[in-house]
Amino acid sequence: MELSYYPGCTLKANAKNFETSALAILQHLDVTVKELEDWYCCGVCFSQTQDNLMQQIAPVRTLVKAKESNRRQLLALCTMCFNTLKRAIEFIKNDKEKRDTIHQFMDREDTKFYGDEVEVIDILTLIRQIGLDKLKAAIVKKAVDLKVASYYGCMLLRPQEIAIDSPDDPVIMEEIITHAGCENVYFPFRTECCGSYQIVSEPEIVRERARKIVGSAVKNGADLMVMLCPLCYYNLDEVQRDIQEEDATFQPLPVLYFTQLLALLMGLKPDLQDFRLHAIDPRPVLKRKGLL
Amino acid sequence: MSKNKTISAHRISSDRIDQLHEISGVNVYACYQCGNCSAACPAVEFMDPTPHQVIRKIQLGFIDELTTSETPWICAACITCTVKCPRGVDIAKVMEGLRQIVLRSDFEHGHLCDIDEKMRKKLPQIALIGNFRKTIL
Amino acid sequence: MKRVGVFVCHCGINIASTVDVSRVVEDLHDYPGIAYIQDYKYMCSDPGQNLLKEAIKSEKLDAVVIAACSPTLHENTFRLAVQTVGMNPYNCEIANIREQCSWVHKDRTVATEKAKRIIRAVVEKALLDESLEPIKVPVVRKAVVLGGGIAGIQAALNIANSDYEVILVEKQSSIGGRMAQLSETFPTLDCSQCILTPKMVDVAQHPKIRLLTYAELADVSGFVGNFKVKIRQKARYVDWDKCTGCGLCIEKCPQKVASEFDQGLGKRKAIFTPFAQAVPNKPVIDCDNCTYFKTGKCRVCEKLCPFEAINFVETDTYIEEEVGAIVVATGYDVYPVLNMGEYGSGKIPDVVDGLTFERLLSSSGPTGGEVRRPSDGKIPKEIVFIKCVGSRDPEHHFPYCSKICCMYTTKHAMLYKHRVPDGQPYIFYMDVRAGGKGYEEFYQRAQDEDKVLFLRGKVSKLYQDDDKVVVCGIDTLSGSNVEIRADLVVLAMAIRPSKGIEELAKLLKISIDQNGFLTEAHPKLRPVESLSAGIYLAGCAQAPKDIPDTVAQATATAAMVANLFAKEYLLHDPIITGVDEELCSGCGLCVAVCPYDARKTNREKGLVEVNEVLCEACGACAAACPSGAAQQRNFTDEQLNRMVRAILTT
Amino acid sequence: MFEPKIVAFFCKWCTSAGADLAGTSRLRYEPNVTGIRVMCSSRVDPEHVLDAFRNGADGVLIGGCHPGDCHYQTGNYQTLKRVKLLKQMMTDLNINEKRLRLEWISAAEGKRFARVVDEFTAEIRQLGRIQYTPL
Repeated sequence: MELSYYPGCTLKANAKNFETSALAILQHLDVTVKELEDWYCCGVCFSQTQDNLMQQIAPVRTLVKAKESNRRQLLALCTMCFNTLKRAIEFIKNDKEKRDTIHQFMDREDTKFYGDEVEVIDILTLIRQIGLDKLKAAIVKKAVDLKVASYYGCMLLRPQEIAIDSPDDPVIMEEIITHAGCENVYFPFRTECCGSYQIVSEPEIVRERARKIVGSAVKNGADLMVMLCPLCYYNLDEVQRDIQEEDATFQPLPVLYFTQLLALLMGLKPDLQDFRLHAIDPRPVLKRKGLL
Repeated sequence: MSKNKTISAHRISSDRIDQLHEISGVNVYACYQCGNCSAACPAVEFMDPTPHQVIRKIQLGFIDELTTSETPWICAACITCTVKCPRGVDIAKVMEGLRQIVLRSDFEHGHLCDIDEKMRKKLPQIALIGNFRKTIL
Repeated sequence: MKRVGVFVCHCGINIASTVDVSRVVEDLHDYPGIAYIQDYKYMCSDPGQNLLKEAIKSEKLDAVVIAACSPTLHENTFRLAVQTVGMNPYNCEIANIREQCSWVHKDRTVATEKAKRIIRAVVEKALLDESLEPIKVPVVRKAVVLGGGIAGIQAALNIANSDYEVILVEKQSSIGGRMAQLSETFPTLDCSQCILTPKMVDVAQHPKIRLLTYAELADVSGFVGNFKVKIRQKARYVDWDKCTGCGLCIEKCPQKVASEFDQGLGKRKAIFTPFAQAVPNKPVIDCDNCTYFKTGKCRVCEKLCPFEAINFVETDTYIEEEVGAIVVATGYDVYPVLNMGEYGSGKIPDVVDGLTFERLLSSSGPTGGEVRRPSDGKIPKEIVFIKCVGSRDPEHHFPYCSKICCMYTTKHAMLYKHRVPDGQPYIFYMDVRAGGKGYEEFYQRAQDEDKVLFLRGKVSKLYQDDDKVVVCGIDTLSGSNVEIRADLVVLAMAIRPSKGIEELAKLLKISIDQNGFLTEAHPKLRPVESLSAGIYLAGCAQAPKDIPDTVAQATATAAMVANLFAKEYLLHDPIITGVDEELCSGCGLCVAVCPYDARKTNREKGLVEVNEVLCEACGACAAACPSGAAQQRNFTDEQLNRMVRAILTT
Repeated sequence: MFEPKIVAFFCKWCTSAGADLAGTSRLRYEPNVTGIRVMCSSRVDPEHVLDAFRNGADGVLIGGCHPGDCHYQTGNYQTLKRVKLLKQMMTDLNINEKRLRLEWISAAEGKRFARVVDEFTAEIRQLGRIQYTPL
């Protein structure tokens, strides 16, 4: 299996442990990922306007590069990138008139992108495609009664047309977690927004969200929480420190990238993961559960 | 000044409604005010008016109240409202439309240089760019 | 050649002011085929009609053309008139020179010319019109009613009381349907079973009703007045002729299963009657759950039965019957909570649908009428009702209003309050639709007397938190988001047509609408007929409706059936399309375009055969026929071609 | 001015009733269209239409119920299919396909009936007299 890979900016900067762990597990599962030779920022937030086509060009440029790579699937690890790229494909596919206008703008590219040539894929769907049995076979470490809260956030589930699973009641993360030998913790806030980019200008919104989401996972007995978005990660990990400062009774919860947990369960060298980057140190719980 | 607002044919056919429609492409008249968007919105407690009230005010032509309110800037574009709407009203796009109406005359909402240096280094890039995309034209 | 008489009406000045009537008479006087032509001020008046009759006799006319107003107005009048002097009514034709000529043109010359064209064309048709007799079809005066809920019961009783035989087919082992599951009924709060069971008994005892329960329609053929139905009698494994319904077998059966009648809240045995007042009150063995069928051991019921009624080797049997009419009253299911991801997908035990709550309220239910929640049997102190769940949601579920939820939810809250006076009921609603006799008053009573708190808005999400269900909703009237930590949540799920409706509709060749309900022939004027003659609809199979509406519709349906059965013969319009066997090659092109299955290819004979009774006379087959073998009576190819030419000749 | 001769087939249930409504509403429209009332537009055989052209019709108008409203469930769909094919055949026969028009006109559309007749008459007037040469 071979596919293109689009890292996006954050995975090359603040979320290195996400990238290294993800690439390590994929290699372990015999999947070859080839980073696009030349890529641009995806634009982060898909523009929701009808009349401003300039904003759509950033993701389309990347999709052109993916098309030129001659590989059908394009892996986007960061869910923000996944959402933006996948919505760009929908946009290009469904509005011929606007597609033509975008093509006119993009006079420096030789390749024209029409929407069907590239499939953007997230790592959860990819693991499903690789096969849950294969995943199960790759797991070597037995986690001792590890209760995992899977947090989806927004970008994998909304809007409906790009959702990888039911927006109301998704199961894909839990399914993988079960196959990896851990116990699932259902918590009602697993699909709710963390506050997103409002961390920049309205941090109190994010604090409120983090308190609810983390609190709900803790209440339902989670030992740790896993996720796939570097922004959710920041909002739910780093922000816990701010909450702790305000509220001594707050019970923190270690947060990991989904792929970090899988890498540990596969017995891959823990030193490829820099646990010092975590605001809430996951090492005590990982040790307790036999993963370190 | 009276707190009551007059509804008039003139107001409900305001071209500002058309302008918003042109930017967002959303037909707000499908809304029957079930409030599911507001019930589900993760930031609703910071909003006034709340999402369903935003849609109602657009139907009534009170666009000025919306462009001067904080609601569109509180919205985190999580799209929960849109997927919840039983009538297919894309509320997230309406919020974007309102932001754009403001930005297209003011260029910027808030001040980017206000972000402190330490924070800027710590924050993930997508947080910063996401924020810029929503607050600068 | 036939002698055709033409009568040009002035209609006072309505025609004569723009059409020069005497000019028309003069110009057409020598038109080939017109044997006689005359004008008159008002042809439809008594003197006008007498003039027509006299002329037919004196001029020995074979056919007449009345040039007057639209045929929708007086075609029948004139056809009746000519019949009194012995002319076949199909030899009387109308040329519409008023609505489609004099009233829409101003120029007298132009209108006169057009009137002549119209008359000439109709004369050409009349020249070739055949005398026709209505097709007589005998009617089997016996009906089959599919579904033994309140709709089917009401329809069957009414048809039987008109002295016609009825076969009532029900798939469960007892009749009663959904209504038997209900607690008390709005707006009067009388007990559902108390008003239903006497009717069930009436059905069982009625000499004109043959009751077939645990049975379903397997096949149907034929047409209005003459259907052949094949009914599958599912194996009951109990010989009901021997069984007295003593209930010993049920008592001793060791196998317990969740009771469908109690919506899974209570238990029944593997040999069971669905509920205590079942009609017929005789058990069947559920072979999927019976220990003997599963393991080959047990047979306790067989050993204990004093009447040797248990028969483990019984098989399905088929009953064939001829009937004249079919009533479809197959009822509804509630949309499963499983489909509501945001409400826990059915995984939260204390989130139940409305029908389940009916069982919790029912004095014959699993809790004896005490409101106790499923998870731990506690009496809920705060209870949330949510309306429009799955209904009015075109984006995710169904666009339509389920109609009964407003009232039953109000009733639920009210009954809850009566059972648990210190409890607090909340109802999340979007609109209250309380149209109906006594309904609005009932709703007001729930608000002001029972202090049910109505919150206007949707609930975005439910989740379990400790032993509570957290309800996240909104009250749009105050603009506040609300969170309620409820003990029990009741969802007013959308009403769906009952399972199997698509297959049944296919079998009966009747259509279903975009929401899955059966389609009535006309939404206003023919609400109880299907589009196929002889097949009628009643109850929720057609659309969601409450008990009063269902009973009214079922009564109307029975009246339609009695109407059909009142005559020995059906009279069918004879302008049907036949087959000229000499010309037909059996290609079957006409068969494919017939919407009524009136045409069938006979492979042995190599030609197409027509069932004249099924033909509705659209003529699509005649246009499809490449050889001219299919000719519509009085609309033949030759007639139409000659009409075209008559219009074009000057 | 050229006065075209136009033959029309109207279904009994919708278009003919629509024409009656135009009459009771006293609308005015061009007199060139003369209608033949059939039970359903699907009764119209392509042969009738070609026969009309052969006999000097400058235009043929067929009126049926709106899709989904056919009194005979699917008749108007049959008509639609046939008219499409017929138009191709007309092109092959060197008859301008615009000389045949199929319109859905309901019993409530008196105004639409009048408009269709006027528009079609104007269109045929512009196309001029039919030049039909048998193959």
